[in-house]
Amino acid sequence: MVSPIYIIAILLGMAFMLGLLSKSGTRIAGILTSVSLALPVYISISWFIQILSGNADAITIFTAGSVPPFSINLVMGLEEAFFTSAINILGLLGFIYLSADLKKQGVRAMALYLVLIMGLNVVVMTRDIFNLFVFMEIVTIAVAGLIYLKNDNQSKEAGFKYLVAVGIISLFFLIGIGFFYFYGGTLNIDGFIAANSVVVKGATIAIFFIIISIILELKPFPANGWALDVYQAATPGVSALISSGTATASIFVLYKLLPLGSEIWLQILTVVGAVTFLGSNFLGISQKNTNRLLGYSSIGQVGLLMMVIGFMPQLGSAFKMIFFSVFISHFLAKAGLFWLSGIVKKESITDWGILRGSNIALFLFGIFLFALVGFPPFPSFYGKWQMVMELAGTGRFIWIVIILLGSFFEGLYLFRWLGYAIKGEKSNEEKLQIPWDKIVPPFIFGISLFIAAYYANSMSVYGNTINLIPLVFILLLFVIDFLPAYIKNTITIGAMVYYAVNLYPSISDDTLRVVFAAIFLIGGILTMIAGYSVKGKRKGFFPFAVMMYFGLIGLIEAENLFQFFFAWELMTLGSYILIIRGKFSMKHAFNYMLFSLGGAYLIFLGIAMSSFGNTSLDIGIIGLSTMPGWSYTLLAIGFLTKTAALGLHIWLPGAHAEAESDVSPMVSGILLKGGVFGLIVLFLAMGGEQAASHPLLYSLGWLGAITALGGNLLAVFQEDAKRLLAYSSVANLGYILFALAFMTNIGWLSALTYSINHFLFKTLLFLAIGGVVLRVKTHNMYEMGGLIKQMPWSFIAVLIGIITLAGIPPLSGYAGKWLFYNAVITKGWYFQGVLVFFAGTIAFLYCFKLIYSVFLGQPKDRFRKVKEAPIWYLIPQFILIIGIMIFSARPDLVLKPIGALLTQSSYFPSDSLSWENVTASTNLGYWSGYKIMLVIGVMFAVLLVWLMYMSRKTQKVKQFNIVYAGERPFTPETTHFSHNMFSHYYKALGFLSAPLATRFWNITNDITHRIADGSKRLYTGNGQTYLAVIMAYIIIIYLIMF
Amino acid sequence: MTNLFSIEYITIFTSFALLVLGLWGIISQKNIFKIIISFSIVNTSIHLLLVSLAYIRNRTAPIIDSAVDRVNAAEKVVDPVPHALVLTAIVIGIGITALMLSYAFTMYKQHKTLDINQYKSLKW
Amino acid sequence: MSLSNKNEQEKNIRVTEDKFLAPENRKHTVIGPGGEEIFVDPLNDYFCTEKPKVEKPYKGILEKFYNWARAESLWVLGYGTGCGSIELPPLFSPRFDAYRFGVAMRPTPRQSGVFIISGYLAVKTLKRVIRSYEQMQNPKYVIALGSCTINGGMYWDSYNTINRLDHYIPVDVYIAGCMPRPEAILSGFNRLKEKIKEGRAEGANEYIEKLEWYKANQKKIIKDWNMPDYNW
Amino acid sequence: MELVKKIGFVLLGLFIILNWGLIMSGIIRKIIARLGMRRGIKVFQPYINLIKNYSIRSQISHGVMFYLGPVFRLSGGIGIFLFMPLIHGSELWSNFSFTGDLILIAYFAFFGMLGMALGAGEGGHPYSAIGISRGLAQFTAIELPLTLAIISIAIQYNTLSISEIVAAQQGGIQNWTLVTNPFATVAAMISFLGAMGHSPFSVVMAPQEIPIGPPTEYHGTFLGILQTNRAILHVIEAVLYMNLFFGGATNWGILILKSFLVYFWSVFVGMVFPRFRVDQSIPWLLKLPVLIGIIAIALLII
Amino acid sequence: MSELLKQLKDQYKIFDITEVKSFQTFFSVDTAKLLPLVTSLKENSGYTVLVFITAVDWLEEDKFQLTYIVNNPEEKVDLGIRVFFKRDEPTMESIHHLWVHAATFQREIKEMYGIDFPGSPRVDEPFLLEGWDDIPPMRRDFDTKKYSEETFFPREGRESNDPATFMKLKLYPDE
Repeated sequence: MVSPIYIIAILLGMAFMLGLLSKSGTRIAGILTSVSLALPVYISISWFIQILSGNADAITIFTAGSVPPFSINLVMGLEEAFFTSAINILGLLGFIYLSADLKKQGVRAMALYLVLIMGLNVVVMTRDIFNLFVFMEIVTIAVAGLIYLKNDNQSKEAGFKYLVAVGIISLFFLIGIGFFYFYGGTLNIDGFIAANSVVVKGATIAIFFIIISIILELKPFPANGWALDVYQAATPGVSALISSGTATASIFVLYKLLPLGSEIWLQILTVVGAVTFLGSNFLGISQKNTNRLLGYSSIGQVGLLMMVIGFMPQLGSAFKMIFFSVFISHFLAKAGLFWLSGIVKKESITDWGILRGSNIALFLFGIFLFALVGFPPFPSFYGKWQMVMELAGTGRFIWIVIILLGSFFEGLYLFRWLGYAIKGEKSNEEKLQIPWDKIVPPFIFGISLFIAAYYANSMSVYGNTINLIPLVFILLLFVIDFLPAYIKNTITIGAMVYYAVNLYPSISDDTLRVVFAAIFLIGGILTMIAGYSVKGKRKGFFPFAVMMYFGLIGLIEAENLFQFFFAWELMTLGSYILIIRGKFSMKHAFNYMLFSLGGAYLIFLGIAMSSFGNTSLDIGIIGLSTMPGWSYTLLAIGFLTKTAALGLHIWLPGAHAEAESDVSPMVSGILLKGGVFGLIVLFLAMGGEQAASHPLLYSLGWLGAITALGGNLLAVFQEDAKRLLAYSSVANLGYILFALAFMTNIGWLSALTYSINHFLFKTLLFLAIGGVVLRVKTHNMYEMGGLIKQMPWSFIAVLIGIITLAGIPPLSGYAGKWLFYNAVITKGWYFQGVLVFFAGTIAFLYCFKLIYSVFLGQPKDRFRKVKEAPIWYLIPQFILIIGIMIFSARPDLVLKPIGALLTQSSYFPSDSLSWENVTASTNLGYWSGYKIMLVIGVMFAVLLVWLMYMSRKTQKVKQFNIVYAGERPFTPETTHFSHNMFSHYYKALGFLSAPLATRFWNITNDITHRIADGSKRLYTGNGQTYLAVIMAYIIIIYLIMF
Repeated sequence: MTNLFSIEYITIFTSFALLVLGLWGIISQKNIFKIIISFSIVNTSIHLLLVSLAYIRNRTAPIIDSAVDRVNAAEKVVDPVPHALVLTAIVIGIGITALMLSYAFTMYKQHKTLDINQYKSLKW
Repeated sequence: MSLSNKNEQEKNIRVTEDKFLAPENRKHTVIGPGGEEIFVDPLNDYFCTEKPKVEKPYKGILEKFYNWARAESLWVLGYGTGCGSIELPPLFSPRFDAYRFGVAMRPTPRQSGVFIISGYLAVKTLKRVIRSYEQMQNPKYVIALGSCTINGGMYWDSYNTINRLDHYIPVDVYIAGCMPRPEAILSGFNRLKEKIKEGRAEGANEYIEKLEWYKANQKKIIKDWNMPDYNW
Repeated sequence: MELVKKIGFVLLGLFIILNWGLIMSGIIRKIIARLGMRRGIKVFQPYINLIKNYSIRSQISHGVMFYLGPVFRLSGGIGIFLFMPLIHGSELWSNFSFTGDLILIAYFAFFGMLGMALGAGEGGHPYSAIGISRGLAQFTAIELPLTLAIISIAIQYNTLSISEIVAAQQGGIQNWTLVTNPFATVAAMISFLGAMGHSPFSVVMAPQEIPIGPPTEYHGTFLGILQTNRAILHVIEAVLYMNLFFGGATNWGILILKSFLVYFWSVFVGMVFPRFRVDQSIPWLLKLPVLIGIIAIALLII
Repeated sequence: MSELLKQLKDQYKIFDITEVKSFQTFFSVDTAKLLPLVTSLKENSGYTVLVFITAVDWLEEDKFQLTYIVNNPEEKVDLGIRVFFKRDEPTMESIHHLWVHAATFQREIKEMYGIDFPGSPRVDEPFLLEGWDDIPPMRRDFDTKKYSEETFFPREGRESNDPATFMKLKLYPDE
C-alpha cells in the first residue's frame, strides 16, 4: 500500500520538475505527466479497493509528524478513496484528451494541470480547514490558468469573471476561517466537531461563512452567472474538469463540512439544491449553445446532489446508493459530454448533425444523455427512483414534484439536442475528425457508465428483481451491429420466439397477460419479419426495437412497481429511437419524448404516492393507496399520454406517420397497447367492479368517447395516409379507454376485443400502407390512385383491415361493437355511447378515403410501373389476415377464456357473457360470429356465381373509358377525386376538428420558453452583476437562516 | 467592559469598514483596475480581521526572542496561528491578484478598454 | 401475334393526326418514384383499344321476350344536342306523359338505350355524340329529330353542320319537321317500339359491322378525335 | 332436413319480398304520377326495367372491385333480409334472426354501402366518388338519430333482439313503440327519410348534377343487381322500422300494408320538400332529430 | 367629343371621320398608330371599355378591316376605330395588355379570318372549330357551299329555292 501522501508528492514534484525542462521538451514532459497522473490513479484505486473489501482501514496521515492542532492531517477513508479515484481517473483521461492542447502551450500548462489535480486531491483528503482554503485557492488559480488555454476573447472574459467571483467567495471563506479559529480554537475539522458541544453564537456565523462559500463554489442558482460563462468559454476539456472534477471535490467538501453545521443547514441545502436543480434546468430549455447548455445541466445536476445531501437524514441507509448513482451519472456523463463537445466543435446544438459521422461518438452521446436524464439501466434511474421512494415514504411530495419537474426540463433540452444530433441537418463536406486521444476518454467513461449501472443495480433495493438478460442481449446487438440486417433480424426474431416460448408457462394461468404478451411478442415477430425487406446494415435499429419489445414484455412480467416502471422507461427509450429514425421525425420524436417523459414522471409520482404508507412495492399497493384520488389520477394521466387521449394526442400523428414503414405498425399497433396494459393494471388495482362508480372512471369514460370522436374526425380531414391511420389509432384507443372505464365484465371484454382487433387491423393497415408508401415514396393519398392493379395483395389486406376497423360483420371488428353496445346499455352511459357510435360512422369516411384514394380511382403515370409491396411485408399481413379470419369465425376461442378469467377473478363476477356453443348472449341480445360468417359467406358466393354467369361477356376497359359528358378526361391527376374529399363535411362539422389541443400545447410551450428566455436575462454577462447577485444571495440565505 | 476605542475594536471596525468599502467598490466601479484594487482592499480587510481576532490584550507579537522567553511564551504572546494564516493568505491573495491583473492586461490589449460593461460577449 | 403486327394494329386505331393531337395525349416520359423512366403513351395507356364485337341476338322466344322488355322500357339519354331538345321536356309533362310508354330519362349513356339527336349537329357536337353513342351498351337505338338530321335543314350549306346523320351513326327512326311537335315524338317512340319488337332495331350491331365505313366518314370531318377509334 | 326446410322458406320469403318491393315501387310511382295529373308508368314497369337491364348484351368492367361492387351491395341487402324476423310468432318466417340481433342489422347495413363505394370507386369516375363522399358524410348524420332511437327502445324493452321487441309490442296499438315511445319513433322516422334517399336527402344521387352519383358507370346486369337490391332493401328497411316501432306483423298481409305505409312516409316527404345540400343536411340532422332522440332516452332514464 | 376628335386628328392623323349618331363616331387611323391611340383613349380620355373587335374582309379591295369599338362609360359615348391592312399581311398588334378580354376576340378573329395577333395569349388554340384544316371559314374566298357539299354528304334530291321567288310563285302564280 502506497501512502496517499505520495499522490501529492508525485504530482507536486512533477509539477516542479517540469519547470526545469526546456520549452522544447514537451514530448518528454507529456510522457512524464502521464506517468505522474497514472500513479495517483493506481494509489487511490488500490486504497479504494482495499478499504472496500475490508483489507485496510481508513488512515489518517499526519504531516509534520505531529497530531492536530499542530499539524495538518489528511484522511484516506472510503469516501476519500472513492472521490480521489474519480478525480485521478478524470485527471488522467482529461490529460490524454487535453494533451494536444497542452503540448501547444508547453510544459508550464502541464505543470498547471498537475497542480490542479493535486489541489483537487488535497481538497478531498484534507481535514484542516485552512489547508482546504489554500488548496481551493490553488485549484482556482490552476483553473483560471487553464481557462486561458483557449486564448481567445471569450475565455479571457470568462476567466476574469471566474477569478473575481471565486476570489470573493474564497474571501468569505477566509472570514469564516477566522471566526472558526476564533471560536473553536482549532483549524481541524474533526477537532471542531469534537468541541462543538459548546456551540456559541459566534461559531454559527463562522459555519455560515464557511458553508455558504462552499455552496457558492457549487454555483447555486441564481448566483452562478460566472460559472456558466466559464463553461461556455473554456476549452471543453477544461470545462469537463471543472464540471466533473472541481464540482466533485466541492461537493465532497460540502459533505465533509456539513457535520459542522446544525440541522438547519440540511434544510437550507435542500432548498438551495431544489432551487438550483429546478431553476437551472428551467433556464436551460431555451439554450442553444452547446457548452452553455452543458453548463446549465451541470449546475442542475449539482443542485440535485445538494438536494440528496440535504435529505441525508431522510434517505437513511439508501443515502449512499442514491448519492453514488446520481453522482456517478453526473460525473461520467458530464465529462463525457464536454469531451464530445470538444470533438464536434459546434457552438450551436442545431449543428450537431455532424455527429452522425461517427457511430461510436453518436452511441456515446446517446448513452451520456440517457444517463443524465435517468433512463434505465443507467445509475441515475436507480438513484432517482430510490430517492423518490424514500421521500415518498416520508410524504415529501412537493420535493418529488420539484425533482421530477427539474428532470423533465432537463430531458426537454437534452432530447432536443439528441434530436438535432440524430436528425439535424448536416453538410456533406464536413467530416467529423476523431483522433484516438480524444475519443478514448469518453469511451472509457461510457463503458464505465455500464459498470456503474451494474453497481447501482446491485446496490438498489429492487435492483435484483430486474431481469438483466434482455439488457445483455441488447448490448450484444450493439456489438454485432456491423452484421447485415437480415442476420440480426433472424437473431432478433429467434430471441423473441425463444423468449415467448419460455414466457408462456409462467403466465399461462393469467389469460389477460397472455393476451397482451401475445400482442407484444407475436406482433413483434410479425413486424420484425417486415424488416427483412431492408437492405444493408440498418445500424442501430435492432437494439432499440428489442429494447422496446422487452420493455413491453417487462410490463407484463412486472411483479412490483419498480420492475413496471423500469420496463416502462425501457420501452419509452426504445420506441423513441425507433420513431426518430424516420426521415422527418425529429420534431415528432421530440414531441413523443416530451409527452412520454411527462407521462412517465406522472406515473412515477403516482407510484410514489401509492407507496406512501405501504411497505411493499407490489403492484397491488396502488389500490391500497392512502390518497387514492391523487395516485389514481396521476397514474391514469400518465398512461393516457401513451394511449394518446385527446389533449395528449398531439405527439402521435406525426410520430406514427413519419416513422419508417415497418416501425409505424410497431409503434401504433403494438406500443400503444403498453398504455392500455398500464390502464388495465391501474383499474384492476382500483378493485375492478367495486370501483365502477369512481368519479375518475366517469370522466375517463367521457374522455374516451370524446377522443374517439375527435380522433376519427381529425382522421377524416387528413391527406397523408399514415397520418390518417395515426389519428384512427387515437380514436381506437379512445374506444378502448371508454370500454375499460365501464368497469364491467362485458365492458372489459369489449375493451380487450378492441385491443386485439386494433392490434390486428392497425398492424395490418400500417404494414400494407407502409408497403405502398415504400413503393410510391409519398404519403399523400391524392398523389396515388388506382394502385389495385399493381398491388392487389396490399389492396386485399387494406380491404380486410378497413372492414375490421369499421366493425362491419362478419369480420371481428363487429365483435367489439356488439359487446360494446351491450356494455353501454348495461352500464347506462347512453350519451357517451351515442357519441362513440357517431365516431364509428365517421370512421367510414376515412376508411373509404383510404382505400379509394390509394387503390381505386385513376392510376397515375408515375406509378404505372410500381411493384407490389415487398414479400416480407406481405407475409406478416397475411398472417394477420388469417388471424382476423380465425378471430372472426371463432371469437369464442379467445373470448371464452378471457370471459372466464374476468368472471372467476374477484374483479368482475357479475353480468358476464354466456356461451352456448358458438353463440354468445347477454341478457340483452345474442350473436354468433360463426353462423354469421357462414350465412354471409354462402350468400356472397352464390351471388358471385350468379353474377359471373350473368355477365360472362364483359369487356375490360381502361381508366379513361368513363362517361364524361361526351368529353374525354384530361389527365389522371385532374380526374382523380381525392384531395379535400370531405370538404362538405368540413363545412358542416369542421369546427369540431379545430386543433385546440395543439394550440393549447403550443401556447404552453411558447409561454414556458418565453419565461425561461426572459429569466435567462438575469445572466447579463456583466461580471459585476454576478458579484452583486452573489452578495445578495449570501444576504438572503443569511436572512432566511437567522 | 472593554473600551469601544480599544485597539482590538478599532481594528475590527476598520477591517469591516474596509470590507464594505471594498465590496462597494467591486460592485460599483466600472473600471477593471478599480475592481481589482477593490478586491485587494477586501483582501486586506480580511487579513486585518484575522490579525485582530488573534489579538489578546497586553501581549506581544509571537516572536520568540530575548523579550519573550520560550517557557512563558504561551502566556505572553498573542496567538501565532492567525498570523501564519495571514501570511499564507497574503501570498495567495497576491497570486490571485497577479492573475487578475494579467487577465486585465490581455483583455485590455485586445479591446483597448477597461470598462467591464464592454465585456459582455458571454451572457444568457 | 408478332410485334410488327401489333404495331400495325396500333397504327390502325390511331385516327388523330399529329397536328391535332392534344398536348396531354402526346407520348411522354415521366419519372417514377424509384427514379426510373416510365414511357407513357396516353392513347394506349388510358383507353381501351379493343375493337368492339357484334353481340348476336338470342334466338327465338327469349329474344322476343327481351325485345318486348327493351321496347317497353326505353331509357333515353338526356343529352340535348340541338334546338329540338326544347321539345323534349314537354314530353314528360302531364299533357304528353311519355312515362306511360315506358320512356324515362337517364343521366348517363351507360344506362340508356335510346339516343335522341334533337336537331342539327355541328361537327363539334357530333364528336361528343359519337363518343356518347359508343359508350351506350348494346342494344341501343337512335331517334333523329327534325329535318336537320335528315339533310341538314336550314344549315344545309354551312361549313360546320353535318347534313346526313346516318352517315355517322346508324339511325333507327327519323322524325321529320322543323321542329316536330311532342306528339310527333311520341309517335316516333311508338315506331321505334314496333321496330324493336320486330327485331329490326339492330343499329348497334350494324354500327360495329360497318365500323370502318362509319369511322371513315367520321374521320373525314372530325380531325382531332384524340382517342382510340372506339370509345368504350 | 330442418336446414333444407329453413332455406326453402328463406328463399320463398326473399321471393315474396323482392316481388313486393318491385310492385311497391311501381305503385308508388303510379301514385306520384296521379298526384302530378299524369297517368304514369305501368305498375309492372319496374319488372320490365329489371328484365331489360338483365337483357343488355354487352358490358364493360373497370376491374375486379367494379365487378364485385354489386355483389357486395346485393349481399348487404339480402343479408339484412336474412337476419330479419318477418312475421311475429312464426318460426319459419323468422329467417336467420337467431344468429344476431338489432346491432347486427344496424352494422350489416354498412356492408353493402362499402361494397358499392369500392365498386363505384374503381370505376374511376369522379362523380361516383363525389356521390359516395356525399353519401357517407350524410350517412354519419342520418344514423345518429336512429342510434338514439335504438338505444332508447333497447332501454325500454331491455333487449336488443328484434323478435323480443316485436313480441313486447303485441296486443293492440296502445303497445306499439309509436305510442309508448313517440320521441324515439319520430327520431327514427326522420332517420328513415335519409336512409331511403328521397329528398330532402337525395343529394347523393343527384341525377342532374353528378349523373346519378355512385352507380354512374353501372349498367346492364350490374344495374339490374343494384335494382334488385333496391327493391329488397326498401321493403326490408321498412320492415325493420315496422318491427321496431309499429308493432311488427303477424301475417303477410299486415306486413305488406305496414311496410307500404312506412315506405310511403318517405315518398310523401320527398314529394313535398326540396333537396338539402350535404353541408345543410348534416347540421339539420344533428340538431332537431338528435334532440328528439336525446329526449327519448332522457325520458326513459329519468 | 369634337374637341377630342380634333385633338386626335392633330395627334394621330385620324381620317375618314363618320358621326353615326350623337353618341357614336367612327374614324380610321393608320395601322401603326392604333396602339398609341387606344392606349391614350383608355388612359387619358376615359374610354375604359373595349366593347368588341370585329373584322371585315374587303376581298375586292384586297384588304382587311378591323374595327375596335371603345366606350366611355362616364359620358356614355362610343368610338369606332377602323384600321386597314393588306390581305396578304394579316397581322395586327395585340391589345390584350390593355383589355384582358381582347385576347378572346383576337383568338376568334385569328380562327375565323386568319388575322394574327402575335403575343396574344392562346391565340393559336382552336376557339370554335376543333380540328379545322382549311382556310379560315369567314374569309370571303372560302366557298362554304362547296365545302359543305364536298364534306358533309349532301342527300340526293334536295331542292333549294329562293324563298321570295318560291313564295311568290306559290301564292300568286298569276303574276
